[in-house]
Amino acid sequence: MPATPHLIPSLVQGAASAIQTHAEEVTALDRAIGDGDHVLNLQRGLDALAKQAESISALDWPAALQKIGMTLMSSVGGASGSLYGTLFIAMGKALKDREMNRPNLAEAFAQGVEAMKARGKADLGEKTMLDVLIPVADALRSAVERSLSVPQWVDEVSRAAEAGMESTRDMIATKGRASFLGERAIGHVDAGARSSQLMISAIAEVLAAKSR
Amino acid sequence: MPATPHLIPSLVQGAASAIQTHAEEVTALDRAIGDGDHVLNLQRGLDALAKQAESISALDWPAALQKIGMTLMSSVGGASGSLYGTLFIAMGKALKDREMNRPNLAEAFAQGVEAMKARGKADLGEKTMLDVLIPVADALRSAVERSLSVPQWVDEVSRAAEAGMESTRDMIATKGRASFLGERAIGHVDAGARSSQLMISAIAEVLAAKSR
Amino acid sequence: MKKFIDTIDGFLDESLRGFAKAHADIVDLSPEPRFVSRKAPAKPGKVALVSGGGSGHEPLHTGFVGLGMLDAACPGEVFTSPTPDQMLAAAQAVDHGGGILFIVKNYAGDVMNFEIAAEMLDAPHDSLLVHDDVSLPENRGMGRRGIAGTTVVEKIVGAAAEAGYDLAACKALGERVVHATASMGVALTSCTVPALGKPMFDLGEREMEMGVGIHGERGRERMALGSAGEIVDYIAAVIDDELQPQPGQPVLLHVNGFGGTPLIELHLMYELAHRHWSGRSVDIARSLVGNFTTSLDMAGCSLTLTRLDEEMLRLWDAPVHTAALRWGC
Amino acid sequence: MKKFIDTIDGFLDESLRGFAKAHADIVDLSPEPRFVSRKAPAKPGKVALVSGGGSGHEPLHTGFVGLGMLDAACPGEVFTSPTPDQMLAAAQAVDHGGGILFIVKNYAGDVMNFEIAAEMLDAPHDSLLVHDDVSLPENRGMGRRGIAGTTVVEKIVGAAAEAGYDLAACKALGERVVHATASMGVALTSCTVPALGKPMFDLGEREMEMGVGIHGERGRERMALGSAGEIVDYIAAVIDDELQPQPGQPVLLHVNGFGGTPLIELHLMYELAHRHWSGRSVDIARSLVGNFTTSLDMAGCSLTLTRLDEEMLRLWDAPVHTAALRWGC
Ligand SMILES: Nc1ncnc2c1ncn2[C@@H]1O[C@H](COP(=O)(O)OP(=O)(O)O)[C@@H](O)[C@H]1O
Ligand SMILES: Nc1ncnc2c1ncn2[C@@H]1O[C@H](COP(=O)(O)OP(=O)(O)O)[C@@H](O)[C@H]1O
Ligand SMILES: [Mg+2]
Ligand SMILES: [Mg+2]
Ligand SMILES: [Mg+2]
Ligand SMILES: [Mg+2]
Repeated sequence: MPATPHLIPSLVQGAASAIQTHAEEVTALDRAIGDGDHVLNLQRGLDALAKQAESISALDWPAALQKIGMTLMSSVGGASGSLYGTLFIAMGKALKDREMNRPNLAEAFAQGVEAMKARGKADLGEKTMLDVLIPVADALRSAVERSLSVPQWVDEVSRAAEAGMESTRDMIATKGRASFLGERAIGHVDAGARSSQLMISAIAEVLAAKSR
Repeated sequence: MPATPHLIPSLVQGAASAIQTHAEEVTALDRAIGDGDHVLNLQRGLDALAKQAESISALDWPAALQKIGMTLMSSVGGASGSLYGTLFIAMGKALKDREMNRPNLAEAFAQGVEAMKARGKADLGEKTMLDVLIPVADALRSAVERSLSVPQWVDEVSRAAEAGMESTRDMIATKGRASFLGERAIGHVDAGARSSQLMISAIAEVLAAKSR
Repeated sequence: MKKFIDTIDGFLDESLRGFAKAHADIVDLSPEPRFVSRKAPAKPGKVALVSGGGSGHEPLHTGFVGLGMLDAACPGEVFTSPTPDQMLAAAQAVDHGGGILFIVKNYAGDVMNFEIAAEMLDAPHDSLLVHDDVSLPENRGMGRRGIAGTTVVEKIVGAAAEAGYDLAACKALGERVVHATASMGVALTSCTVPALGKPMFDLGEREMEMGVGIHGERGRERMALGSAGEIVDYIAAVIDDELQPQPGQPVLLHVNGFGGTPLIELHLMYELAHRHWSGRSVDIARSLVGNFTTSLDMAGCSLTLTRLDEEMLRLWDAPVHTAALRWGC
Repeated sequence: MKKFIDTIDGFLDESLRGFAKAHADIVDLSPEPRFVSRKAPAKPGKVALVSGGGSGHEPLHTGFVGLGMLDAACPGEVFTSPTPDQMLAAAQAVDHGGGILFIVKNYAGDVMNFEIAAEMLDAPHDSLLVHDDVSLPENRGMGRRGIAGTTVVEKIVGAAAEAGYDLAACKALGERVVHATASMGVALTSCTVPALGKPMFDLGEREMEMGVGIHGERGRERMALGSAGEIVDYIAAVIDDELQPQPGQPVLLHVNGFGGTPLIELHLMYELAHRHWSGRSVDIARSLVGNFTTSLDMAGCSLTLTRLDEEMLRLWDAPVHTAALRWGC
C-alpha cells in the first residue's frame, strides 16, 4: 500500500481511461434509464482532477482526498458529482491524523460510503452506484481481516464490484432518475453502478501493478 | 355557347376534379419553387364556389361572374386569390348589359386578363399563370375571328394553355414567390401556370360536351 | 408530421381562439372574417395600424396587436396571405378617425390583397411595404421579401401612432425604419404545413439553406452546415454590405428564431453577432432575442440589424402592451 | 445534430454571455462559478430567492431573474444539476439580510447539490422543493419531478419576497403553491444534448412519449400518437385526479412548450385545455402560454394547472421584470 499520494496522477489516469474505453456503453445506459450525461459529468471531473493531479499529489492523504472531493464537487454536477464529492471529502476526514495503510483505507472507504448513503438517502438495492460501492467497502474490510495478498485483494474487490454492478440489472430503481421509470428500468444496468465498477477495477489494477 | 349561367355548377365541378386529379403534382411544383399551398388555396376557393354554385347559377352572367370573383377573393387568399378574384370581377364588369356570346366572352376574358396584368404588375414571360392566360385570351379572340367550330375552339384553347404552361419551365421568374429563387427556379413549371391550364382545359371540355 | 392538431380544418381557428382567450385582456377576435383587434382604447384621431399575412409566423402579427403597436392583424391560412374582406373589416373596425396605415410584407399575395382592400376602403389610408430580406438583390423581380425586420417596423411605427403622429408621418417614419433595417435568415430544417403533412423541402443532415424566407420557401443557396460562427460571419457580411454601419452607430440587434430553435441557441447566436458588431465598434444600443417571426416548426434563425436614430430609439423604448412584446406598462 | 453551435465546449458559456448581454439591463453574469443575478436593487432584509438546475430549459431559470422573481439562478451544464460552489457564491452575492430561499426542482442531483450548498452557507436559509409532475405516483422512490409548475412557484414566491414576506412565510407560501399545482407533459420528438450529438431516445413517426420529464428522460409510457384533443383529455384527467378543481375554483392554466413546438400549436392546446376546464365550470382566471420550461429542441408541451387563492392571484399579478416574464413595469 503506497504511503504517499504520489500515485494520484496514475490513479486518475487509470479511472479516466477505463471510462473513456467504455464511454459509449455507459452513455447508452444513462440514456436508456437516465438522462445521458453521466460520462460527460465524470469526464469533466476526471479532467479537472488530471489538471490538478500533480499539485494534489504533493499534499498529505487527508488534504489530498479533501481536495479531490472538492474538485469533483465543483466540476461534475448532477447526482454523481455530489456523491463522489461526498465520498472523498468523508474519506479525507476519516484519515485525518491517521496513517495510510490497508486497514485505515478500508475504514475510511467504509465511512465515505456511509456518508454517500446519508447524502443520497439511499442504500443497497435501490439501483444506484451504491450497489457497487457498499459491496466493495465490505470486500475491502474483509480482505483486511483475512490479510489477503495484493493480487487476491484486487481480485476480490473487482469481483465484488462486478457482482454489485450486475445486481442492478433486474432491480426497479427507487433513487435517482431511473426511479421515474418504474418497471421500465428493469433489464438495464444502472449507469452509475457500471461506471463506479469500471473505475474501481481500474484503480485496483493500478494499485496492484505499482505494488508488484 | 350557353346563354345562361346554369352551367356553373358543372364548370366548377370540372375545374375541381381536374385540380383534385393533379393535386400532388401541382403541390410538388409549388413546393419546389413556391410555398406549397397553391392547391389548398384553389380547393378552398372551389369548395366555396361549389357551395354557392346553385344560387350563383340563378343570377345573370354579369352578377354571377362578379359573385364568383368575390367568393374567390374572400376564400382563396395568396397571390392566386387576388388574381382570380380580379379576373372574374373584371369579366362581370365587361359583360354588363351585354349579351353572353362567344365574341363577348372572348372580349370579357381578355379584359379580365388585362385586369390581372394590372393587378399583378406582370406580363408574359414572368413565369406565372399569365403565361397561360394571355395566350388563352388570344386563342379565344382568334377563334372568334376565324369562326371555329366548338370542337376546334376547345382544341385550340387547350393547346394554347398547354404551350403556355410548358413555356414557364425554362423561365427565370420575375414575379411571385419563385422570383426569390433566381436561377434556381429554372427547370420547374410554375404551379399557377399548370393549375390554370388544367382548369381551362377542364372547363373547355365541359362546355364542349354540353354544346354537343 | 408530429404536431398538436385536432383536425386539419380546425387547426387555425382553434389556435386563434386559444390565442384570443389566453390574451383576452389585450385582444378581441373576430372569427368571420378573421381578424384580431386591440382592446385598449385609442385616442380619437389616432392612426390605425393594420397588418396581417399568412399564419404560421406567430407571434407575428397577432401577438403584436395592442397598445403601442398594431390596432389589428389579419391572419391568413397557414403561409397564405389573408383576403381583402378581412383587411377591410379590420380597418373599418379600428378606424379611429386618423386614417389607416396598412403594414404589408413584400409578397405578391399580401401586396395584391392589401391593395384590393385599400381600394375598397373609404377612409383615408396608406400602405407601408416591409422588404428587409437582404439575402436577395434589391432590384430583381419583386425585390426583397419582408421578414423578421417587420417586428421592428411595427413596434416603432406603433409607438409613433400611439404618440399622435399623423398618417403621413407614420408612413414616412416607417419607410425610414425599413430603409435602416436589414435581415437575413438560415434554415437548419424545413417546416411542415399541417394540411400538407410533409416538410416543404428536404435538407440533408449536413446541409443548411441560407437566405430563406419565412414560408418554408427555399433560400438563396444550399450550403454545407456551418458552425454558428461561420453562419454569423456569412450573414453579418451581407448585412454590413447593405447597411454599412459606422463605428459609434447605435443599432438594434434582433436575433429571431424560426420556431423550432430553442432560446439557448438563439442567445449563442446573439453572443456571436454581438461580438461581430461590437468588434467593429458599432453601438448595440438595443436587442431582441426570441421567436418572433417564425416558420411553423422550422429550426433556424435570422439576424436583423436596424440603424437607430434618436427618434427611433425613443419610440422603441415607448410602452408596449401586446401578447408578445410588453414593457413600460 | 442540427444546432447553432460554435464549439461543443463553449456552447453553454457563449449562450450565457449572449443572454447576459441581451438583458444587461436586468441581470449580471458571474462566469466562474457560473450564476446570474438581478441588477434591480432589493430592499434590505428582502428574502433572496436562489434557484438553478441543469441548462437546456431556458428561459427557466436565468430568464426568471429580476425584480419580483428570482434574485439569482445557477445554470448547470446541459441537463446536469449545478454544483454547490455556484449556489453558495450566488447566495452570498444576493444576500440582502433576509435569508436565502433555495428553490429546487426534485431531482436527486439538484436536491443533493443544493443541500451541500445550504450546509456550507452561514446565512439563514431554507429550501423549497418543487414536485409538480403528476405523471408519476406521489410515493414511489424519489417522488415526483419538478417541471413546468416551477415557473408558477417562482413567480408567486418572487412577488411575495419582493413584498416583504419573511423566509418562513415565503417557504410556507411556496409549499402551498406547489401543493396546488399539477403538471404533465408529452413529447412528440426527443431532444439532442449538444455533447452527445444524437437524440436521447427514438420515437417512431406515429408514437409519442406520455408523461415525460424535461431532461429527455423517457416518460410514463409510449403511446400511439394522438390528436391534440386526445392528448388534452388524457393529461387533463390525470391533473383533475390530483387537484380535483371544483366548479368556480379560480385557476391558472399554463401551457408550456418544450422548445421545438411553435406558438400556433401551443395556443391550440390552450384552446382545448380551456374547453376542458371551462366545460367543468372551473374559472380560468389567469393563463400563460409559451416556451418557459424547455428540453432543448424537443417538440412537445405540458399542461400545468394551479388552484389559485386570492393571495396567489394578487402575487401572480404583481409587477415582474425579468427576461422572460414582464408586466406591471
Ligand atoms: N440518491 C442516490 N444515491 C446514490 N446514487 C445515486 C442517487 N441518485 C443517483 N445516483 C447515481 O447517480 C447516477 C447518475 O449520475 P449522473 O448521470 O452523473 O447524474 P444525474 O442523474 O443527475 O444526471 C445514477 O446512475 C446512480 O448510480
Ligand atoms: N404578380 C403576379 N402576377 C401573376 N401571377 C402571379 C403573380 N404572383 C404570383 N402569381 C401566380 O400565383 C401562383 C401562386 O399562387 P398561390 O400559391 O396560391 O399563392 P402564393 O404565392 O401567395 O402562395 C404562382 O404560381 C403564379 O402563377
Ligand atoms: Mg445522468
Ligand atoms: Mg403558394
Ligand atoms: Mg402562400
Ligand atoms: Mg443529469
